[in-house]
Amino acid sequence: MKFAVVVFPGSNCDRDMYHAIKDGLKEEVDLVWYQDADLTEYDAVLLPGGFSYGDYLRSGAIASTSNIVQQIKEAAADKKPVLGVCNGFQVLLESGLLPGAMLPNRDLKFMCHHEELRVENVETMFSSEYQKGGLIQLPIAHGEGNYYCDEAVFQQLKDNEQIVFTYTNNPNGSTGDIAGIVNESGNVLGMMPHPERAVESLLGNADGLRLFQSILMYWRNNHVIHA
Amino acid sequence: MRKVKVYITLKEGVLDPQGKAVKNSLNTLDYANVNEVRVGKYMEVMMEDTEELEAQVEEMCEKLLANPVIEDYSYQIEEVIA
Amino acid sequence: MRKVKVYITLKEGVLDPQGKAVKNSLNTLDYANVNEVRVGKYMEVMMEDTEELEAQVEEMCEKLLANPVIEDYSYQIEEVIA
Amino acid sequence: MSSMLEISPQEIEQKRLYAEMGLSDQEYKQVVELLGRRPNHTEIGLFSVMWSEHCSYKNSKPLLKKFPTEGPHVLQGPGEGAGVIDIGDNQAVVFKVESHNHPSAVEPYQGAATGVGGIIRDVFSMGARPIALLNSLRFGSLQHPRIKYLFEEVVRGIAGYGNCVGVPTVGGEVQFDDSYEGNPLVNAMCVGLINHNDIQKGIAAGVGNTVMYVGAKTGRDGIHGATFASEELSEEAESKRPSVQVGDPFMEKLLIEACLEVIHHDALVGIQDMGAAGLTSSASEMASKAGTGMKMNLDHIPQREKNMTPYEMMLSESQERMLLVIEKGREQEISEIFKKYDLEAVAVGEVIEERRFRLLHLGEVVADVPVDALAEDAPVYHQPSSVPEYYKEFQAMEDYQPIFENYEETLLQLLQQPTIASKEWVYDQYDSMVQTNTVVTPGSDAAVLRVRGTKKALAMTTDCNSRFIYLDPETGGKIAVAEAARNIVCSGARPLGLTDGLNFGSPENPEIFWQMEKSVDGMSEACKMLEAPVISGNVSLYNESFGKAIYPTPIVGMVGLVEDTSHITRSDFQRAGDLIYVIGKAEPEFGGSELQGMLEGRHFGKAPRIDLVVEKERQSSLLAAIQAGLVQSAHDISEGGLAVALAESLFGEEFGCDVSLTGNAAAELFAETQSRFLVSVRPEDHEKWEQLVTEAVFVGTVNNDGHYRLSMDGETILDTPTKYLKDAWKGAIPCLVKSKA
Ligand SMILES: Nc1ncnc2c1ncn2[C@@H]1O[C@H](COP(=O)(O)OP(=O)(O)O)[C@@H](O)[C@H]1O
Ligand SMILES: [Mg+2]
Repeated sequence: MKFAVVVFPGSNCDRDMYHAIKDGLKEEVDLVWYQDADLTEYDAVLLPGGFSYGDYLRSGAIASTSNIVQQIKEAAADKKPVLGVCNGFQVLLESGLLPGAMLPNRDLKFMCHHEELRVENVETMFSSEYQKGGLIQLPIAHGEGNYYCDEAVFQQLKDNEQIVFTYTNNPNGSTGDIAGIVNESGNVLGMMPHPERAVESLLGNADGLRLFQSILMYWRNNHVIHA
Repeated sequence: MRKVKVYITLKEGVLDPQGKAVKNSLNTLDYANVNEVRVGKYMEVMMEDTEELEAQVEEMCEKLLANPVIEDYSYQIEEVIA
Repeated sequence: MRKVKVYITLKEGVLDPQGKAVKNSLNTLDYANVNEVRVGKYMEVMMEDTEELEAQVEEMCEKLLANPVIEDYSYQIEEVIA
Repeated sequence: MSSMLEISPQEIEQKRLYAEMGLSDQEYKQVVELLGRRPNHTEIGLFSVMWSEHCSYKNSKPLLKKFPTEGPHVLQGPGEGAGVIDIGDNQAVVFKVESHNHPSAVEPYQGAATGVGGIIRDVFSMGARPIALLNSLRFGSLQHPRIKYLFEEVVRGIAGYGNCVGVPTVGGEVQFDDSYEGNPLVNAMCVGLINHNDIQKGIAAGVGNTVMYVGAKTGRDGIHGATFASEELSEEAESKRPSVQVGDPFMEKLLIEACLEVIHHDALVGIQDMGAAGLTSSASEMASKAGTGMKMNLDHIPQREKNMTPYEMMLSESQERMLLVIEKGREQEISEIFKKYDLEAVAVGEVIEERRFRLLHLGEVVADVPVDALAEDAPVYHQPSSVPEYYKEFQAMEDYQPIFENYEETLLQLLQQPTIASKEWVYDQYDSMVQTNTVVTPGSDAAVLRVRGTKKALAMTTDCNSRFIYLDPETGGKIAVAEAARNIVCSGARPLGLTDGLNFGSPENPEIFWQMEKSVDGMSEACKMLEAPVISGNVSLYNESFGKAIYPTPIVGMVGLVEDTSHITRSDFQRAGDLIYVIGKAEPEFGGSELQGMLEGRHFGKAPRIDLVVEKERQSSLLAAIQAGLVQSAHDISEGGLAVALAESLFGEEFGCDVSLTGNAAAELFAETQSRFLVSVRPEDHEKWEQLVTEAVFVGTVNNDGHYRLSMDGETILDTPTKYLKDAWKGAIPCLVKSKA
């Protein structure tokens, strides 16, 4: 399976994502600069964390106006897995691939530590390797991770089971304790916690690896067997 | 040349953590008569005049300057005398 | 009740990285006629009227709302009809 | 706008305008002699910044010579952007500390942020990828609203910049003391990783080669910042304040990536960041080091503001700018690389044979001075020193013995002293994990980062107990280095070397100069004994406000090598049932201790003794035991003594302990006797451990019952829930910050 990690000016978790795939998952992966990307040759698209365009104006806003977003939308329409982590999630929100928006953390501070998450939905291509209702630990590192959506959208997210991860101890004020959501067709996941920072026990936590393994399982089931 | 003043405010109903913090600080600084603070953005955009300036400003706000999920915008266009 | 609108802008000569990034982005979006963008803050403060409201607002700006080392401020006081 | 050009050389001399720029009459005369004529306004500006303490080290040079700077593994000692030490496998570690005290006192957020930006540029201009940031902060008491504001904004500024550029902030220290009330300290350290063959130098070699400018445009920011940094803070300095420098971490991130790409290009000859004194220092130093000269056409300098004068351009301290020298004719190739990152590289000058620094503006030569005169010929002063009265008094005092009633109450209060209390409120705001190498995150003795693709790891820490240095600079200087090394060793690493940040008051005050001299002596001796050469550093003098100097604060930033990631050790106890040992006997030493400060509200008397031979022996045997796999946790005993160290080791997993001690209770619990360690060991390893570390004394066991239990001569004097102590320790700083005084 071949992954693309899209690098925007100011992305800074791009290499971490790259290593998570290459050394953790042991699959093929390229860092793709936002300007000269051709995403059609990849099986999955990963939008890494960081501060694209310095998070100026609103986090993810400026990146969401770049040309590559059109290609990301096409990849999503082709039902390829698209994962946005942290700033990547913010880009997905700003470009309308996922509903809602980000506000500054409730306490207005950047925060970086491990948080406990509950896996709400294991029926997605990103979470099948977890247990439903299971508790996992993932690092967070953000200043604007306070997920906001209005009542109607929240109801929809619940009804369609689009909420994949919630915080057990909401650190930032997110609506409904939301830590990660998928789009309606289930192939675009945005999440604030960093699974790519949790793929090896040397760094104290490997709970994130199963997320990538889920993607790989999904892809194998759909491609390798039929090939 | 025109100076476009753009005001971006959070939609009503959207919680404003920053505004709340500012309000609390003001209250502790003994400004007890402050009831609410909302924090938004103020931008000054200098741009060459065009025929459809207003339509363009409108579009810029929609596309980039404001996020319609959480924000409202308004603007004023001023003449700049060089 | 009064609504005080406070505008905070960076002092002239102080670098505005945010404004620069927004300007570049607008230019790439094909708004070639945008020459400069400066990003500041806009606050709406709802407060009970007092005798020396203006002096109070002035003081609030100096003390908390603006950072006088790098920012300028201005404000407008409006009547709110309940 | 200042029409500085109009000021004539005569006026500068007659009105002594040079004095306002920080040059003395004697220095002005020296400039006239060097030039063979009176300098014009731009030229005197060049001299004033290059001859400031910040750039020339004119007062500190004689002291810096004392530091041991060599070692078999030192690839680059002091002199370049940052020092470089070999770590094997063709890799090396690069690091340096830098102060940003004065800017942070004026505008704490931007001051701290640009301090971080500056030190990162020092590291990547060497060709290294920045992999970690640390800091060392000093503030007055958090009781004051202004101090709270400074503290909060400085932390926010460090976070704002470091998080955005994507370099993890993995460690540091914060201390609070009244001496820093008007003059906070903000020192930042950056660590980078490099392959030997990528090491760059800031040289302008090759006559005819092109000088290129890249990065942010030049504005009127921080003009005379270097001079400002070399002056006392006063009301007057406030009003002289140059326009504040604002950092753009996004620009910095682009510069890092672009420059690290450019260093692999064979057209690159030299690269240096524009730090203090901006274009002036980077350009003149690059030429001076290469034995060449440089000609620059200021019309080509990218400018952010209109009508900038040569004086303003040369003295501006706008951030995020780099200067490159590249082979003539290959400008295009270099520009292409920068263009990918939306950066413009502009040719602004040329390397010339004549060893002069020549500036052109609007078709005229606006400055023409011998290049070495700027970078090399700055005067050097041997300031007089004299032993301060206070020191004589302190030395003559009887040993101070604390008087307190309740052990639990005293421990609880100590744990809440801001200097001891948990710094989680601080480091939670820093992204400590980005780049996914951080094995030991903030909260342990030293941070540890693995070196990807190898078995190795790097341990790093910043330390300086300025109270001891105030009481006795020579002993305190030794302690600062030894304590840093202790933290490194506790993590399972061998010290490689250190960077120093010398923060002092005015060197023109003989008593302050004595403090500088003595602490450098003490530090140098410890460096030699512990085999940790000084490979880089920074000097920040004139840290005084309203005539009062800060405590002498020579910060030590140390890096160590962990040979195998399996050696990585933390300060937290790991398992119930493990045996607790103490290395080193407590003495009733309380001068400069946290307990003294807490009970008396000030520090006085003698600093604790330190024997560097004993220090070295204990560090070596502890490290050997760690490498032999015999150590579960190791923590140095520092502020607050054994009682605090024990509490800290329990907090992670909220373990309990049963510890029995004998002797002088106050000393056993709270003395800050040097060269001591708290270690836990698996029961099955105890024989091997005791054979290897013969000095270790068994004091008790770790248990699961969540109670801190301690007895003295058989009598239980502490029996407190760990959680209760931990909550107090964790809550102290958030509580102080939130309360509005
Ligand atoms: N300003 C800071 N930035 C980051 N980490 C910090 C800071 N201050 C303290 N820490 C972290 O908190 C822990 C305890 O600090 P400290 O009490 O100074 O330790 P020690 O006495 O062992 O040097 C260390 O891991 C340190 O890195
Ligand atoms: Mg320690």
